[in-house]
Amino acid sequence: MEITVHNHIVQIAVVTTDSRIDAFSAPKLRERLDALVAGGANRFVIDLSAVPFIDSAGMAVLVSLLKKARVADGEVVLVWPNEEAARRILRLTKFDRVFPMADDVESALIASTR
Amino acid sequence: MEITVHNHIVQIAVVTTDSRIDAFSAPKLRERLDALVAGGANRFVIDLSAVPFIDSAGMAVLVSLLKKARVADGEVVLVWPNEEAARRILRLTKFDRVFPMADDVESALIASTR
Amino acid sequence: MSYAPVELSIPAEHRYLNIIAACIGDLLAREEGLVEPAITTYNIQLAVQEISANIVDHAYGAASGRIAITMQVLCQPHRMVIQLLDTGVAFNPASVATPDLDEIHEGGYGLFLARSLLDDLSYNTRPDGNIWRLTKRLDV
Amino acid sequence: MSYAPVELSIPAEHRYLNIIAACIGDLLAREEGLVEPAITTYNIQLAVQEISANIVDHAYGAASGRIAITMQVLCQPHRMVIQLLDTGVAFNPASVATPDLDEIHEGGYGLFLARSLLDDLSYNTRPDGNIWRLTKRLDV
Ligand SMILES: Nc1ncnc2c1ncn2[C@@H]1O[C@H](COP(=O)(O)OP(=O)(O)O)[C@@H](O)[C@H]1O
Ligand SMILES: Nc1ncnc2c1ncn2[C@@H]1O[C@H](COP(=O)(O)OP(=O)(O)O)[C@@H](O)[C@H]1O
Repeated sequence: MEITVHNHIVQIAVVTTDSRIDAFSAPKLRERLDALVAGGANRFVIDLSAVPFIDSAGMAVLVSLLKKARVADGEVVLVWPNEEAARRILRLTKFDRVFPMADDVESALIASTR
Repeated sequence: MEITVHNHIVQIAVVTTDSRIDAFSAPKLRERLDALVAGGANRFVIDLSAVPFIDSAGMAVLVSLLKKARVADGEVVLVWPNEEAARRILRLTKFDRVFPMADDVESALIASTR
Repeated sequence: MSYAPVELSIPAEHRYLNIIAACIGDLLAREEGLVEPAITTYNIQLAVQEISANIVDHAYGAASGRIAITMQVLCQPHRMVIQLLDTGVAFNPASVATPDLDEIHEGGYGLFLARSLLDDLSYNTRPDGNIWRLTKRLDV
Repeated sequence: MSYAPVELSIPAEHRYLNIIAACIGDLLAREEGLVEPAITTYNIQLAVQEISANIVDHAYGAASGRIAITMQVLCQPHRMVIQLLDTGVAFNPASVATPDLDEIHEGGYGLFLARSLLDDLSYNTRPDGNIWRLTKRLDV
């Protein structure tokens, strides 16, 4: 009897911050995410739960990551911000229809491996 | 056999806020405290734990209350602010030597009944 | 109640734009009678962030300059009016269309957000510069 | 690094003074290399609160007016400099003694706090008004 065991490892980069994501800080976030993509990462959970504010420059960074991740057969799951006003902006711009959304990191990780 | 039971009730006003106490808000706090004094209160716990900022106008309200409370044989116990910078100001001005200080409301209540 | 304006002037750089939001937040924190104060404050802050980031990126671009901001709470109707003055290049906001929200884009949400979140957004080119005027009702 | 100044002008009323603190907080939030950033920020905010509340209460009193504030981070040494200009009555800060801290007082802590929390506090009367200049080192 020959038995083959194949260990399939799915690596997911969980990115968390409690800072404003705006035109000032977005370039730093983009740089960090680009470095992860360059290192081979293609599955991401962006934990926005503690983010107090996100502007369109910050949202552009998320879209840029999504495009790169999907080209590499990956995915970007967003964890909803706790800040209700920020949630409404993600709905207004229909970002919640394009990104898989999760209520917390745990469910985001489950969604990422599906 | 004659037995006398005397119920001694000590009433302590516990005053809590999570707002800045400054030259703008201090008059509102003073008014509220003065109304309690006018109503007969003489024992106070001022819970500063969640106060993010207190200026000298706010501190003046505390001193004013202390004077009124002590005239009426009462006391004012302060609960230390969580904000380290605010704690340092209470030490710098030696307020912590004049007011009985407590780490939380529970120990402030115990101190108030001594 | 109506109040005298608060005036702010900052270098036209992204690192200073959070100061405008801070002023708006602290101004509205002491204003009574707001409907959904947290949401309203956030929406005004986001609209101003978008307009001011555009001034830095597009009106000034590589050039340096300043942004002069006036903020005022007015009554009848109860509203906040914010004006932003820059001396960068002029443009025509009417030329910017609403993004197609069924497609995802890497940009082009700024003016859409500002327009969506405000009750009125006007732009004028004057001899002393370009002036944006943002109006948000506080009582609805 | 040194930066261009942020300028703010507010009505001389207590309800607006928190805006100065908000600007300082957001300016320092993006400044690197601060020693004890939370404590330093708080101390600058409290010193400015005391000086500006005195302007409202004592320089203007019942009169109305405005306070013009400039805030700037400078280098060599790394420090924050804040100037407050008012057009109220002039006075002599040297005439104000340190309160006796072993007695409790209902007032008189304002200038003491500002002096204690800053590295330098100067006051000058100029033709355009009274100017307070507050300096706080950020790297010690
Ligand atoms: N203040 C401005 N000055 C000049 N051009 C501007 C200004 N604001 C916006 N624009 C132009 O309008 C376009 C759309 O702006 P916006 O909706 O904010 O999206 P984005 O800034 O992401 O491109 C910009 O790309 C720019 O060409
Ligand atoms: N900007 C000012 N203009 C005029 N007088 C002032 C000013 N600042 C302070 N003073 C005077 O100095 C005194 C001490 O000020 P301070 O230490 O802040 O305590 P307080 O304001 O509680 O009296 C004030 O009572 C006032 O007479």
